[in-house]
Amino acid sequence: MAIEITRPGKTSLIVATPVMPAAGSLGFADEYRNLIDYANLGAVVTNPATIEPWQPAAGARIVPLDAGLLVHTGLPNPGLRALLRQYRRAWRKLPIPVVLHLLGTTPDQAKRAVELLDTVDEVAAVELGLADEIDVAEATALVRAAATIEKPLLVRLPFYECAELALPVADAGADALVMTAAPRGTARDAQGGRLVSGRIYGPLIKPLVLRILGRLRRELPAELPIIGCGGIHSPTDARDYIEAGAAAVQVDTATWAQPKMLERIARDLGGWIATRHADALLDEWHPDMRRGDSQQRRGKG
Amino acid sequence: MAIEITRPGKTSLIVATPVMPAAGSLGFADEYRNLIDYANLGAVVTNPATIEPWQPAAGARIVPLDAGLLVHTGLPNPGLRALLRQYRRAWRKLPIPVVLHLLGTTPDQAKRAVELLDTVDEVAAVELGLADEIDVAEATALVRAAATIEKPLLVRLPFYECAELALPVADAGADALVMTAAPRGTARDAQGGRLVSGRIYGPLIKPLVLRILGRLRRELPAELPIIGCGGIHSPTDARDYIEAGAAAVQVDTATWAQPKMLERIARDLGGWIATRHADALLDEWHPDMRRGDSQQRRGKG
Amino acid sequence: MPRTVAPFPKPTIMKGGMRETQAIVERIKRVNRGYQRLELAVDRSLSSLLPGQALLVRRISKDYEAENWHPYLRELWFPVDILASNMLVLEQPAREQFLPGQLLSILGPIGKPLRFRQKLRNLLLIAYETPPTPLLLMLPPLLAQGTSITLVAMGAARDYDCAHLPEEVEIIQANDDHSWQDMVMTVGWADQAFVLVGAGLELTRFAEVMRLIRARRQDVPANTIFGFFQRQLPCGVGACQACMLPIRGAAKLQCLDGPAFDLTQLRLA
Amino acid sequence: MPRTVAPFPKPTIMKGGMRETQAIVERIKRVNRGYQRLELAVDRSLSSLLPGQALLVRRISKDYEAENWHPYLRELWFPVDILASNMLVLEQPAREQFLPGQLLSILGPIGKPLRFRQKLRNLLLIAYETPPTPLLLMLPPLLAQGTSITLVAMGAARDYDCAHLPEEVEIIQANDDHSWQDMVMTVGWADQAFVLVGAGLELTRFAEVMRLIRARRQDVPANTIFGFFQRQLPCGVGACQACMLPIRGAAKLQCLDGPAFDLTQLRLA
Ligand SMILES: Cc1cc2nc3c(=O)[nH]c(=O)nc-3n(C[C@H](O)[C@H](O)[C@H](O)COP(=O)(O)OP(=O)(O)OC[C@H]3O[C@@H](n4cnc5c(N)ncnc54)[C@H](O)[C@@H]3O)c2cc1C
Ligand SMILES: Cc1cc2nc3c(=O)[nH]c(=O)nc-3n(C[C@H](O)[C@H](O)[C@H](O)COP(=O)(O)OP(=O)(O)OC[C@H]3O[C@@H](n4cnc5c(N)ncnc54)[C@H](O)[C@@H]3O)c2cc1C
Ligand SMILES: Cc1cc2nc3c(=O)[nH]c(=O)nc-3n(C[C@H](O)[C@H](O)[C@H](O)COP(=O)(O)O)c2cc1C
Ligand SMILES: Cc1cc2nc3c(=O)[nH]c(=O)nc-3n(C[C@H](O)[C@H](O)[C@H](O)COP(=O)(O)O)c2cc1C
Ligand code: FES
Ligand code: FES
Repeated sequence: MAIEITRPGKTSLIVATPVMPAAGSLGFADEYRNLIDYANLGAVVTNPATIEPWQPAAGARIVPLDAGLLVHTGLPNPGLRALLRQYRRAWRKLPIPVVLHLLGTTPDQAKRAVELLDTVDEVAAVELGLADEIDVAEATALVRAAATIEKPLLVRLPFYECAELALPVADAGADALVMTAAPRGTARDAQGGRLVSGRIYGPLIKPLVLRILGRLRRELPAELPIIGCGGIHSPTDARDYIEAGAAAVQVDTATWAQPKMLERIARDLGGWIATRHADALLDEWHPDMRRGDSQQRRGKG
Repeated sequence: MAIEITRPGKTSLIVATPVMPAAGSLGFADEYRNLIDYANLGAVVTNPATIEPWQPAAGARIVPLDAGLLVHTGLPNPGLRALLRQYRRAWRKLPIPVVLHLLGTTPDQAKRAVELLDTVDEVAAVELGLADEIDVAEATALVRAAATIEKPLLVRLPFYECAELALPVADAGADALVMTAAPRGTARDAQGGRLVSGRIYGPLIKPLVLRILGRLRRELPAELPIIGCGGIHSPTDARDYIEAGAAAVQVDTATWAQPKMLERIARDLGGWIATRHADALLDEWHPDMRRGDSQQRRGKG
Repeated sequence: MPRTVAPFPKPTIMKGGMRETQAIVERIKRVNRGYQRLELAVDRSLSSLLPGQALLVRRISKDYEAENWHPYLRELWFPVDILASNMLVLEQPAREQFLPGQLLSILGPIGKPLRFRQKLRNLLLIAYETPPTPLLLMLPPLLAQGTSITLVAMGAARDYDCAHLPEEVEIIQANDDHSWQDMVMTVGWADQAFVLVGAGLELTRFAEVMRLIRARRQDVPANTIFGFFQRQLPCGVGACQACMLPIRGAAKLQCLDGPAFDLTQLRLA
Repeated sequence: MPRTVAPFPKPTIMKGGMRETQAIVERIKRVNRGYQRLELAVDRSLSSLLPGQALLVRRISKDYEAENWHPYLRELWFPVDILASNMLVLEQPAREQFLPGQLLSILGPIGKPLRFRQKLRNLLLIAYETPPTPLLLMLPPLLAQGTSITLVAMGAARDYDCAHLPEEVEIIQANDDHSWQDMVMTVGWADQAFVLVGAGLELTRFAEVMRLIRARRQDVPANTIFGFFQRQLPCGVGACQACMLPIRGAAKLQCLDGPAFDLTQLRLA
């Protein structure tokens, strides 16, 4: 199977399976090699990278929540050039495309980063991460700078600003939108006892993002793929995103708790979509599907 | 103890304990009389009411989620006049103030509703619920119409629009802000098999709302109380809201699963605040507190 | 219409109403391939529970504080037998893991007792796409007063093995088209009927059954055929309004007015 | 500095690395007031596990699909004994409920084996505000090779009853001010020391212990006193970067490079 998950153009990102890790969950290259067979995934999205080195954040990092967690790391990384030196060889050995997640800092830095990345064969596409609370002008300036890249450009939108940014960012040159980064939240650090902020992960994020994605899918140009990301913890969760209009999905912290889940989702979704494309009877290939599913899907084509 | 949870003015809402149910969770009057001792709560907030009768929504109502649920009822109610006939006597017997939740429809309906409610002694205050995706102009027009009331006016803000609406709504005459209504989301109805929309409840909503509230508390005028609402499932959750700057809290669907939790939160928070006000050592009265807590709180006064 | 109906087994004043209590699983017995029965030591306030009434149940550990929120809502359980004033029997799918000593938090009793005709000779019970569990509590007392009972299993309800039920109950497995032998007689002779369907699509299924019945019996008077609901109930006390049903006339709640509603009064899909 | 240190018990090539496997709780024994020991039948790939290495554990039921997400992350467990190539012993608080037959999903081994001096005569172990569990796996082999071991319990670590530990280990309960009798000797004679603290505020606690040690011993050479971390590890494989520690020179990860770090190289709070 070959699924195009960026806008058709001179280059586009094609994956065999529309399932990949979210930036920050699987490391920079093949850290999960003992636990996950990368050949079963559609692509690898790297941990966030910046042109300059970033140090880890001071303060608490992990706050366990009821069926979820708060994460705050500061996205430490040794800077783009050091990352290329360190991981290029590992990327070359991976059997799937590598999507480099580039943190959106300034247009100038973004432009320098994509110029460099256009010379790196091991990187198939770039995913630009937009900061929370970014405004439309800043966001479009960043995307326009990054869109000077030859390779396909995915843009990951922040949770709260997603609806406002989607269309301007698409117009500024994004080849696909990733909806969304994890929302920020506040929780009490069990160890320090203070209220701390960070990103919130867990299954209950899914209904929130799924609604945003479903609504924006109906408003955005049909040729612009949306990649769903948020709270995916099971094959059913991933199917719901596809049903709501996503071209592919990213799985985040579920992998940490159950490394095999990412592959299970990939195999399930791959098979499901293949069957759906061939217009076969869904019930025939996957016994745990409900009757309602196939009916509705056939109705929607 | 007497805690003023609306802006000081000619009338204000004073509660003995800063804990109450969220609109929609405890019914219109004393439906929980066999399970909850209302005297332990600060107030009762009624289910949402409208001037005209509303029928139940068609379609799925309850979708169980991982540590949470989606609810969609259509807020059925027989209309304000019928409600007054039906529940006035029960309200009179309640040992705590009754806050009537009025769904914000049109300014004209809101004005008519509060004129009627000003004549109803059994109602101590009105909480106006703003619809999702309302814009600033609509919201301020509604609040201005409702603020013609003599009684204290609380305004419940929608989740996604909370930051944008808070200050305009306060300026338009709200005596307290309730943050926030439950966010809308989408999930697959287990029975019908379709994607359906509704409000999302569960513990993971708390970190999201807590952050919003904490940030807005620092921006809004200090004399305007904020009432925290979202994902409260334990005394610790409620304390976190108070710590983040809430004057009181509302507990939503936790009550359905564990009716006694509402009272436990009320007793815990009542004791905690009393002690805190007296500037006693926190560790003395509640053994499960962490060292960090008292230090930080004393630092903040 | 209290004209022809009376509470079961004789008029009882419900004392106290619903409460939150704790129960403990005392014994567990497998009753057939798919189901096990739990003997529950319960608070005596539940001894007045009658057929049709249910419990909202949540597993708890000794440490009430250590609750987690999965599953989020309480489960709706209909007892199948009352062994003593503080001992109820519940039936659960065998795949659910229970051990003796498991603590449960219980809200109940939920709902109104079923109302039976005073001189009930022939009772028809239909379970459609769902195990007949909620119908079982009425069997012993009705059999004792001489009522003939026919239980028809339709659709997936046929997977439930009825061998452990009282042998006086006539068990009929419907055909794939939902017909059965002597259908006209069974339907025609019934003084009263309860139709049980699973949660979801109830109104559609009740409508199907009503069509089957009407095809075999010209007049279906009010208060004869009842639909038996078993939707998940978030609150159980009339507060959340999530269990509201489309009844002609007034809005009714499954938790307060159910579980059984006159099928001639329901607005069926 | 591999000059003076060597892997334990003798250099071993780690084959295969970390894996995800399943284990089953075979026996449960209470060892003291607060703790129980679980005998776990594990995959043979864990037989090469060495002191310092840990497991990331998640309870599962037979039906892998039926997972719930509470708790969300795996727990970090340090084995306390190896009974056979497929049988590990774990120690857990007694309040955690386990039954024989409980299935666990295991990621492991996590972390680097501890490196001991080749001729280790006197080993000092300090557990501060946390039970000494992660330090126990090294006791039998080191005792067997003639090392003298002193275990000092400081703060809340004193609540852990050590009666079941090998009697050759000298157990010292520190005073409230964290001093103990013959402290100068114990600290001075130690060829190597491991300081174990609970998760949270580790850098502060390691700094406290270092001050205590430096007050009793003029020179603390590199590779002598190690801080032993037991933070919760979200991924365990170096992907999430949540376990990054402030080491002089390069950033290090507890999950790949830990659990023990030279306290003279850590940037302490
Ligand atoms: C090197 C570096 C790395 C960074 N890495 C990250 C990262 O990984 N993740 C990230 O989220 N941000 C990161 N940031 C951004 C920075 O940490 C954010 O500004 C941070 O989220 C806000 O934390 P804060 O404690 O400074 O402010 P706030 O979160 O605004 O908190 C200020 C104070 O109020 C308290 N508080 C927090 N929330 C509330 C509330 N709702 N109510 C009441 N009190 C509250 C806090 O305990 C704190 O004492 C990084 C910044 C730098 C410079
Ligand atoms: C009488 C009445 C009562 C109401 N009560 C309520 C209430 O209690 N709660 C409430 O929330 N609203 C209520 N509403 C508002 C109304 O139901 C909303 O418009 C509703 O949430 C949207 O539902 P919908 O299925 O029409 O549209 P949408 O939610 O926009 O869905 C349209 C279609 O797309 C599907 N879909 C939904 N979300 C997605 C997605 N993310 N991706 C792909 N497909 C999707 C749905 O299955 C549906 O077929 C009420 C309205 C009326 C008139
Ligand atoms: C302009 C800019 C500068 C930042 N500088 C740093 C930095 O120097 N070090 C760092 O660790 N994080 C830095 N951050 C990271 C953010 O504060 C934050 O970590 C990021 O938005 C993602 O947070 P997360 O870890 O919660 O995903 C910077 C972010 C932006 C947008
Ligand atoms: C102007 C307006 C008119 C509405 N009319 C109806 C109605 O006629 N019937 C109804 O059940 N709900 C009606 N709604 C309710 C909303 O669609 C929705 O139920 C409400 O916003 C809360 O949804 P909730 O049940 O998810 O909390 C109306 C809402 C608004 C704002
Ligand atoms: S279950 Fe809440 S009203 Fe019936
Ligand atoms: S636990 Fe994830 S990097 Fe160490």
